[in-house]
Amino acid sequence: MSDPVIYLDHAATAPIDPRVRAAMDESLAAAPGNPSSGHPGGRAARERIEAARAEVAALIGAPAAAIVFTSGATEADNLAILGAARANAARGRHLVSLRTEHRAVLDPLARLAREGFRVTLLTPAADGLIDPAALERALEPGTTLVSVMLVNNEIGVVQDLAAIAAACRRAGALLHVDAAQAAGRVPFEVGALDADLVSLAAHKVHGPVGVGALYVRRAPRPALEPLAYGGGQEGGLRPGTLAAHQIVGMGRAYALARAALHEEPARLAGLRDRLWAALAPLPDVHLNGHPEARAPHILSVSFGGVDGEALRCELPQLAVSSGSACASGHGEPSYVLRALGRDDALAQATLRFSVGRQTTVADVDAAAVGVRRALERLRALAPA
Amino acid sequence: MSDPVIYLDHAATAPIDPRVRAAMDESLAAAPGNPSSGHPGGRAARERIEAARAEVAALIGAPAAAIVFTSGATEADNLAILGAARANAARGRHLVSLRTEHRAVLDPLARLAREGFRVTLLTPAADGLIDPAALERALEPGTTLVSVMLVNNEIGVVQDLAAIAAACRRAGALLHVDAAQAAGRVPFEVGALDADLVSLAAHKVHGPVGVGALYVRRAPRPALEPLAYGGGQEGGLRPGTLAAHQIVGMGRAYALARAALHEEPARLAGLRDRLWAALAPLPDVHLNGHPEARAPHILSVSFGGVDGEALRCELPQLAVSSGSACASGHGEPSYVLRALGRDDALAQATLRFSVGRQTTVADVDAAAVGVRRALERLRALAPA
Amino acid sequence: MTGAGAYSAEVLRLFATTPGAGVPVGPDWRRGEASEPLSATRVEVYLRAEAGRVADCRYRVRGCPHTIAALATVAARLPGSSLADLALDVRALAAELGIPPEKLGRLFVIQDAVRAAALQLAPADP
Amino acid sequence: MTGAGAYSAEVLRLFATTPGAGVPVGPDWRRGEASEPLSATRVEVYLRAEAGRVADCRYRVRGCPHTIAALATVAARLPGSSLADLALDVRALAAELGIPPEKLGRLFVIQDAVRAAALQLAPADP
Ligand SMILES: Cc1ncc(COP(=O)(O)O)c(C=O)c1O
Ligand SMILES: Cc1ncc(COP(=O)(O)O)c(C=O)c1O
Repeated sequence: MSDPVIYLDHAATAPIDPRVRAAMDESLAAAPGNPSSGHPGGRAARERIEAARAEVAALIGAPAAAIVFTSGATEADNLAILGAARANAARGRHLVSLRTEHRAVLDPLARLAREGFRVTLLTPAADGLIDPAALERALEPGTTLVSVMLVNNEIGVVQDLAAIAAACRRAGALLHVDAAQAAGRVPFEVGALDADLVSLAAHKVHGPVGVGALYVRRAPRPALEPLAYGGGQEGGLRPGTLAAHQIVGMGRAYALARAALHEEPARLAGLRDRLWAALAPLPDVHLNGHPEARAPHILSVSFGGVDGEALRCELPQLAVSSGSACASGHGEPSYVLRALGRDDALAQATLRFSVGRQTTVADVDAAAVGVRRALERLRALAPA
Repeated sequence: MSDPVIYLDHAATAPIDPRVRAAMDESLAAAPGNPSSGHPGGRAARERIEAARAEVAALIGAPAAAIVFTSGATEADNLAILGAARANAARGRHLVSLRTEHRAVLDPLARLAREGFRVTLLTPAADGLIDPAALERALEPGTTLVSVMLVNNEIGVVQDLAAIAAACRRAGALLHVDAAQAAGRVPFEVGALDADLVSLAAHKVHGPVGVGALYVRRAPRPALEPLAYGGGQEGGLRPGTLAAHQIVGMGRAYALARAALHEEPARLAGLRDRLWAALAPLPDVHLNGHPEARAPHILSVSFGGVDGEALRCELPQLAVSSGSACASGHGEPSYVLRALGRDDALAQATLRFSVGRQTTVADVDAAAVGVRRALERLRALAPA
Repeated sequence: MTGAGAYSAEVLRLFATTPGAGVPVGPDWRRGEASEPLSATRVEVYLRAEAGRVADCRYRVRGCPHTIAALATVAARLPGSSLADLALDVRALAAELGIPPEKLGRLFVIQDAVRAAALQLAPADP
Repeated sequence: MTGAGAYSAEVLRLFATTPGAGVPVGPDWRRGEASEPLSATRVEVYLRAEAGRVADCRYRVRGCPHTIAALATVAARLPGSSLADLALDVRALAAELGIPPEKLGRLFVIQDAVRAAALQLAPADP
C-alpha cells in the first residue's frame, strides 16, 4: 500500500475533475443566497443552477425544463420507480425490469411488490443482454412501467433500448432508464432513446457525489408522485433548498463530458481493450458480458482457481471493485453475475476494472502485470 | 445595488464558513473512493464520514449511531413524518402539529391526510407559542406522531418542548422536532429534549446546502419507513452513495458551532436586540413573536402603512426575507403570520432580519438606518 | 422574497424618482381615489383640467413598485387627454413595464382613481 | 469490495509470506484435505509424525486471506502436538487473528483437513 494506488474504480465513483472542484468552490465562495430568495445572492444562485440545468440537459439532448435535480441516481431511480408506479396505479399494477439492474432499481421494485404491485424481473442472456422480444412478451395490459438500465454498472453491457422503448410504446408502458453509468460514456439522446424517465448521477463522470437528476419527459409527461413534500422546488417533484454548488458541479462535469464525447469514450475503450488483451491470454480468465455491446469504461473479468478476496488482497495497489464480498464475510457473490449464470466461485473471484479521465496506458499495463503476478502466486499456493 | 449588500438572511441560508469550505475542498481533493468501496480511498472517505457523524452528534448530545445523513432538513422532515406515520399506521392514524411549522413539515402532513391520516394542526397564540396543555388536549389514543419545531424559521420563537415532550410521552406519541433553525443557535441536547426524531440542516449554521441529518432515537427506536430504497446505506434508512465532502462540511460546521455555543448565541442576540432597539421607536412598527422565548438570530418586524414589496425594493442593499411575496405577484402573505393573527397588509409588509457569524454591529446599524429612511419615503408617498 | 431584480430598469427608475408625486395646492385640482384591500394598495389621483382636457396630474400611492411605476407613467401621459375619453390601456401599460398578469388588478385601481378624479372635473355627460 | 484494510497486520504478514506452504517430498508425509463449496475454499494439509506427535506440517490452500493466515498459524503450531489430541481451538484462533464469526466455517475446513491427514498417520484408536 506504499505503492501509489492505480485507481480503476471509476464506475464506483470517478475522481472529481479539478475544474469541477474549482467551479464548486467558486460557487461556495459566491455571495450567499438561498436560491429561493429574491435578493441578489439568491438570484445569482438561481442563475447558476439554471445554467447547470441547461448543461446537464445538453449532454442528453433534453430541454432544460425536463431536468429535476436530486441527491443522486439512487434518489432519481426511486423517484422514477416509486413515483411512476404509485401515480399510475389506477391504470395498472404490473412492473417489469431485469434481475441485473442496480439495487437502486431493484429495491424500490421490491418495496412496490410489498405494496401489492406485481413485479416481473427478467433474466438476461448469459452475455447480459435482454432480448427485446422476450421483454415484449412480458408486457401486459396492466404494465405501467418498465425499467431497464442503459449501461450495466458491473459488467458494462449496453442494452438495446431502442427496441425496448418501441415495445414499451406498443404496450403503453412508461420506460425508465437508469443511465447513471451511461451519461458521458456512451453518447445518447433522450429523443432517440424514447424514454419517459432517465436517471443520472454526477459522480460517475467526474462530478460530485450527492447530486443527480431525473429527466422527466415533457410531452407526454408521465405522472409522478414525489418522494417528499414541502417548499415546492423542482416543480414540486423534489423539495428542499437547492444545493447550488453541487448542481454547479454536476453541470460542469456534464459540460466537460459533452465536450469530450467524441474522443474520450474511444480512448477509454482503447484502455479497456488493452487491459483485456493483456489478461485474456492468461489461463482460466473469463470476460463477463457481451464482448461488443458494452460501455467503454467497464471491464469485468472472472478468474478461475483463486479466491476473490485473496486476489484483491494481493493487489493492494489496485483500487478496483469485485463482483463479490468482503473480509467482513457476509458478502455474497454478485447477484448480477449469478443471474448471468456464473458459478459462485467464479462470481466471487471477479474484478471490475473501470477507467476514467485520468487513467493512462501505464495504469492499465501496471494493473495487468499486477493481476498476472497475483494469479501466479495464488494459483501456485492452491491445491492442484 | 452597487452598495455592498448587508446580508441579514442567515435563516434562509447562512454563508458557508471559509473553514467549512476548506474542509470540503480538501475532502473533494482527497484520494477518490466510494465510501462503500474497500480500497484505501473508499475507507478514507468512510472514516471522514464517521468523524463528521460524531461531530454532528456531539452538537446535540446524541450518540453518533443515531445520526442518519440526508440531503437536507426537508428530506429529514419528510423521512421523520412520512416515515414514522406510515410505519406506525397500525397503531393509529392521527397526527398533531402546528399551523406555523415549515412547509417541509406541513406538506408531508397534507400528503398523509390524502392517504387517510387525520391531521390536527393547532394554532399557537398570537406570540407564536403553543400552550403545551392545549397540545396535550389534542392528543388521542390513536395519535402516533407529534411534530413541533424548536425554533420557528420566520419569527424565531422557541417552543416549550420539554412540556410538549412530556405530553407526548404520557400519550404514547412519538415526537418529531424540526431543529433546522435551532442547531448551533440555541443549545439543546436530544436527551433533555426527549424527542424521538430531530431534523437538522447544515446550511443554516454556515455549512453547505444539500446535506442534513435526522436524529433517530436509539432506545426506544421509533419505527420508520424509508422514503427510498437501494444500496443499504445509513442503516437502510437513506440509500445512495454518501457524499463525503458534504457530510464533512456539515461535520465541520457543527463542530464550529459547538465550539462557539457559549458566546456566539449571546453575541447574535445582542445584534438582534440592537436592531430592534433602533426600529422599535419608529411609528407603526410591530415585533412578531414572543419577546423573550426566541432564538438569538431571528428578528421579524411588520411595518404599518407601507407596501412590503416597495419596502424591500427600497432596500436593495439589504438581503433579508419578507413575510410575503414577490414581484411575480402570486405571493401571499406569510401563512405563519396570518396564523398568528396579523392582518394581510401588515403580514405582507414584514421583514425577517436574521444575523450570523459575519454580522457586525455596523451591519445592523446600517440596516436600521436604511429601514428608517425607506419607511419615511414610502410613508410620505402614501395617501394620508 | 423577491427584491429589485424582478423589476425592469424603467420600473426601478420610476419607483426611485416618482415623478409627479405629491399633493398639489390650488383650487382647480380634483381628487379621486381607489383601493384594493387584498394587497392593501391605495391610489390617490389629483387632476386639473383646461378646456375639457387634462392639464396636470399628481398622485399619492401605497403600493408595490410596479403600481408606483405605472401610476407615475400614467400621471406623465395624462396631460392633453380629453376628459371625455380617459380610458387607460391597462394591458399595454402592463406589457410596457413588464408587470405580471397577476398584478393587473392593481392597474385597474389606478384607472379607477383617475376616473374618480375626472368625474369631479366633468360631472356628467352633456 | 473490501481490500487489505479489513485485515490485521498479522493476517497480512501471514498472507504475504505463507510460511510452511508447499507440497513436501518424502515417504513419511500424509495428506488430508477438506473443502467448502460455497466459498470455494479448499485446504490441503500434509503432516509428518514422530513418536506419536506431529513433527512437521505443510499445506496448500485456496481461500481468503483469513483462511490462509489461519492455516499458516496452525501449520507453525502443530509440530509437537500429540496425534491423539489434535483439536484446534477454532474460536481462539479466530479471536487471535480477528476473523469475523461469519468465517468460522472456513476454520473448520482447516480442522477437517488436519484431522484427515492425522487419521492417515494414526489410523485407529488402539
Ligand atoms: C447504474 C447505477 N444506478 C444507480 C447508482 C446509484 O448512484 P448513487 O449511489 O450515487 O445515488 C449507481 C452507482 O452506484 C449505478 O451504477
Ligand atoms: C425550520 C426549517 N425546516 C426545514 C427547512 C428546510 O431546509 P432545506 O430546504 O435546506 O432542506 C428549513 C429551511 O428552509 C427551515 O427553516
